[in-house]
Amino acid sequence: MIGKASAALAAMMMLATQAYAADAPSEIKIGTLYASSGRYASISMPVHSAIKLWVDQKNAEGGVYVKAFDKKIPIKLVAYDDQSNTATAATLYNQLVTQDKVDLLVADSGSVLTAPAVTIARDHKMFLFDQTGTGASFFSKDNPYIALMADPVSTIWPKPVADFITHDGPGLGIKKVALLYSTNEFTGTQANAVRKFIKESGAPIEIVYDQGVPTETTNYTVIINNIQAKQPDAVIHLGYAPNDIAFLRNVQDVGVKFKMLFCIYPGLETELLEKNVGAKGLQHVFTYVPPQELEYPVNFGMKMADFRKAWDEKYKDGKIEFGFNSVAGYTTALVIEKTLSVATSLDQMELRKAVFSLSGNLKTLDGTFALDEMGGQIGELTPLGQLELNEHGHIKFVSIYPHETATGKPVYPRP
Amino acid sequence: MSPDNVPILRVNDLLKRFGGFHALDGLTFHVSSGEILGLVGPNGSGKTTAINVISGLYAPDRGEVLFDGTSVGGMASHKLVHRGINRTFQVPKPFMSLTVRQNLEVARTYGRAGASGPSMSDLLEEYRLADVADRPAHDLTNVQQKMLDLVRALATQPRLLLLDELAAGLNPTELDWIAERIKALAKGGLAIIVVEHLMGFIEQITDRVIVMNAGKEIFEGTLAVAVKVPEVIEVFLGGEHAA
Amino acid sequence: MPDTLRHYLFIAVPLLVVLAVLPSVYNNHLLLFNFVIFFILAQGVNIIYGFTGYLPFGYVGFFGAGAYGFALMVMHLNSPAPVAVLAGGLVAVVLGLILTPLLRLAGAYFSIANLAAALAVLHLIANPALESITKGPYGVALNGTFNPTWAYAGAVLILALTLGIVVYLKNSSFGLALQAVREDSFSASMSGVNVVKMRTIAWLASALVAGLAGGVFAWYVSVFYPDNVFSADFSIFAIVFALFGGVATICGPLIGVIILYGIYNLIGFTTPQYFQLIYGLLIMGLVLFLPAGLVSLATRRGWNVP
Amino acid sequence: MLYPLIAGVLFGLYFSLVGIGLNLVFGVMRIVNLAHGDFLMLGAFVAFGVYTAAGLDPLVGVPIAFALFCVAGLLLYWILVPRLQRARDPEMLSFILFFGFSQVIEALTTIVFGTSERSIPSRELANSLSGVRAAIFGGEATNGPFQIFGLSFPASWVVAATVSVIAIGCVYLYLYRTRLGTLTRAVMSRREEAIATGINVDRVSAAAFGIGLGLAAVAGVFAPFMFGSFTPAFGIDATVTSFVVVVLGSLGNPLGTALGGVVYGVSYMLVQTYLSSWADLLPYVLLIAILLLRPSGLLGRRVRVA
Repeated sequence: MIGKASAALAAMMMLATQAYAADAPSEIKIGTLYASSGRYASISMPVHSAIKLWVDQKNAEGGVYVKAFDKKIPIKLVAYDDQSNTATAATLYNQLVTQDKVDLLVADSGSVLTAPAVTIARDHKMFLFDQTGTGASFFSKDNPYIALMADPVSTIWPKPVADFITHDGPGLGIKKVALLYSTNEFTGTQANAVRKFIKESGAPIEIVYDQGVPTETTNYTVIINNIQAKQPDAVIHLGYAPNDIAFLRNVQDVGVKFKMLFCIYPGLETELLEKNVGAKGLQHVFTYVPPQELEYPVNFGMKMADFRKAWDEKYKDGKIEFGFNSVAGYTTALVIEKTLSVATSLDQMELRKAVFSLSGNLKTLDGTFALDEMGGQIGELTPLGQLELNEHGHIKFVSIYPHETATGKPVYPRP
Repeated sequence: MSPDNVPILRVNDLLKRFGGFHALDGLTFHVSSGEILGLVGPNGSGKTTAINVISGLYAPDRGEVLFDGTSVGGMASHKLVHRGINRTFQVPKPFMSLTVRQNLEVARTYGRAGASGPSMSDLLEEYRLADVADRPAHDLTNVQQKMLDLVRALATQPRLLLLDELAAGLNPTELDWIAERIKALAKGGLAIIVVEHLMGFIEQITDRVIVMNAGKEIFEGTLAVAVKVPEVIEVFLGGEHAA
Repeated sequence: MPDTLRHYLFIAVPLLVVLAVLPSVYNNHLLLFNFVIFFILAQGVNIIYGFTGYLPFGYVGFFGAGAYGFALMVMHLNSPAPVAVLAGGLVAVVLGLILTPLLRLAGAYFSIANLAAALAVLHLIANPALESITKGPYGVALNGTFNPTWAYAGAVLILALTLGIVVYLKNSSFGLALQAVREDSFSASMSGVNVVKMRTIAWLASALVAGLAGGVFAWYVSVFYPDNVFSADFSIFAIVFALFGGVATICGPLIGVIILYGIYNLIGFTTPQYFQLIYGLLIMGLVLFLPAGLVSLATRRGWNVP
Repeated sequence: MLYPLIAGVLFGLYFSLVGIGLNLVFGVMRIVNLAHGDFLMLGAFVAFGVYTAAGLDPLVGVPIAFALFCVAGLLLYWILVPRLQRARDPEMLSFILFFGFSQVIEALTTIVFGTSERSIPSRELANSLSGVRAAIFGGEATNGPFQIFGLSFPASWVVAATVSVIAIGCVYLYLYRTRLGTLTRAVMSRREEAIATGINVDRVSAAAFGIGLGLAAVAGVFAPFMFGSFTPAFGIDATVTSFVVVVLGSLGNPLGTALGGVVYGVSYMLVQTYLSSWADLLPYVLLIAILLLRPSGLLGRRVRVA
């Protein structure tokens, strides 16, 4: 009985919304998920917190400008906790689409929790704002319902690293490279890309060590010894934050000094890594230079310094780290804001058109927003940098490659 | 049927080792349909091990078990049950969360195929379980659980029944009563082996006893004779069970 | 009316009818689908734990194997989805056969070995060395088979099969024999029960339904990583749901799923921080105060719960 | 070859410390403490607190963690276990009960401390002893890498392995040289008979439970150094590995657990060297193999087969 009644009610409401489609809604519903616990909590919470920050900020100003109705409309963020569980995430994405009938669908952070959203969005013909799900399999020519907002796709991300080694490496004396990666989609794909870029460059670089280790690995002492035995001129380690922490600590503990060492997370989660590895352990380490270190010219949204200030004000307890992922969340929000300001309706294909129209034009604190034809992010490439200590013994970034944005020369070999 | 028939069970030269310990060491005996054989001896003399080997819990390390002319040593227990061997347990282990009736249903369904015998309600009546037939087994008293164990064995329609300390814990009236039941079963043609500490009970029901010590037979004959044999007396000396 | 028929008519059929009709009145089909999946898994746990006493802590191994069986059939042989679901079930049964030696282990040893086996299968499938076959850690994206409506129908069908098995076990001497094995395996064999054969059949039946569920799950979600379909949450949820309701019954696991998965979906998202805490406390309370599940509230009063 | 061997021994000795508490609890009570790893995690927080709040050498955390969790273990024992033992299938139910408990612990620590990784700088461990080390082995009073046969290993590994050996030695003395320990062994090997002979099983078990949790927490003190960092969620992996180590050795024998730990450590390091991407499969395959081939463990005699 209740089911029937509510079904009838829902049908009436649908009719109603259709009939008055031209009238502005009282709020724009943005649906998303986050993980407060479990494996992906540490990447999901900063992203989600940044979106919340943006929502509060905009609503305090009376909402965002929506071109379709030519007025400011408040945002309602419908967010559920998937607890890092993909089955739950799938249900909740469906809930957002079918029950809450959100106007915009935003995925949770990371490829694993984004994966269920890809199919669901496509099935319901909802355009998916993919925040940091870099999985190469998400983007295909026959799926128009997705675009990647903040991180470069995994297949292109490590290009600056590989280019540095193949272009500048031989001049510095880099001939032998060791490649160590965690076997998951995020870092595994990057390892494949590095391997491919190096081979295709034709540079006289030999990969002398090439091993994948399980993502759960927390113990690298023996592996470090094995790598050392190959006497590489450069070591590229691709892993998640806990992998980087364990690896860098073990390198320090064993007392090995690689001539060049690249890791992902010292750049992306600098605070977390500095807290866990110590500034000394990060000195001379090569990494991606995150947008918060670069001061990109901005034509939309807050500049990095302002964002940082707003963040520190809102999240005083420091439980959620400020870093690459919080910038990613805010970038997504900016793309959404800009999209709403140019889209002529809230139709999903119109939203897609609006998002793609921003490609190459939108410049945020995360760099230039640029999409390939399948919706993969190819702008916002993170340059290669090196971590050095400033006079106070704190970590600072020196951008190394590409040369256009470089702020210094590499320290090679590591003293 | 008389005890002089061809024996239904013969065990020859059984050896069973546990580590270095010889629980059975060349045990040889036989039992016929309709006969009640007692296995007596001090603790650790190998009586229960003998029953465990015959009922298939352990495979013998040497020697053979011939049932009805076929060698069955080391055969899986359920196959022995299908051939007509069954037993009770010193500590009965009925299916605790099943009702008494369900306990018996399992045994009847999966027991010796094609055999016919008393109906379930007759068995329950006969062994004083009718009142508790629909109660789960863990509600039963210890004696009732023993009876259930016996009825479970009988429900499979055995031709050879091994009783491991059935009488322990029964009061004198119950002892007399169960002794009559066992004798009646033998009269019906069942071969029965009884392992028991209560000598009076053994004397009451058995035709013949085998006295065991250290896994070997040291005497065979009636209990009345056995208690006069010096070797047997010595084995039991210091033991608390001399009747 | 014989009990079997009554159980079909008054438990299985109404549930299946409700599940068949619900999608037309309630829009979150995936939530309904997940309910069906957990009905199947909880009953699968019921088959192996409720009736034979083996607690399968790595039950998700069969589910994941089924999902990958489905994916492999679709990716490499372009097989139609229903055939691939059947293949998923078959893969799980083969895995079950390989793991039958585990049934020799008793109690916690079995549970731990089973957990280890599920993790071993996960790490095998997710290994990049097998990328050309399973796509390793990079996950599968199945195009061309995606069809939520039919996948849902398939899931309901598998639930019907599962309920059929459970109703049979509840009412047949076979099921009784399994329970006898659970209570005491030697007493059972002295009742003439072929213990090894019986528990192997139950084990494989339980593997089959989980494998089919995994296959149909893969059909529905289409894009997944090894971590998704081998998530320990599936085993744990299924076990807790089944125990909460009460095992070795038909209704118990169903009630468990409806209540606990219902609560999970109601409060899990609104008070996330405290959900895990509440859930943990609920589980502890259950074990300490209601070890035989919710149905024991009724059976203690002498009511017969099917 | 020499490097992974030595590293494996150091790493393995630490893992025997990780497992030994579980050995006591499971061996004495047949209780499957699925929250074992969570006590490890709590021990890590003790070390973290000692270092960050008081600025002390994390090694100071060892006696504190042990005392704290011994008491906690005794309290928990009296709250949980008697009720559990009254149930019909305590071993299986303990599995679920302690799973729920581990959820509660994880939830509470997450609520209080958040989810991000934490750690303690390696040089801080046994910092106070670096003078002693310099006196014995020469060199400066620093806490740099440790040289063994000219190969350098993290100092924290050597410290953790040393403490593990001492702890295992203490457990050995407890079991073989004290009255309560002798009774503990009796309960481990023949529980029924021990009860029949009038041993106060509750007292023995409570002691074993307290010591078991205390040892888990002691192992946890070193977790930030052995695993690089720790989060509230890292418990369950540690629990599974502990089971591998305990089962590899044998129940009740602390020397068996030490051997199990070393076998695990060495084989892990060898696999990591030669087949690195398969390293995670190893513990599970080892566990299943040992359970099926030598169910009583490397040093055990008792049979655990159904």
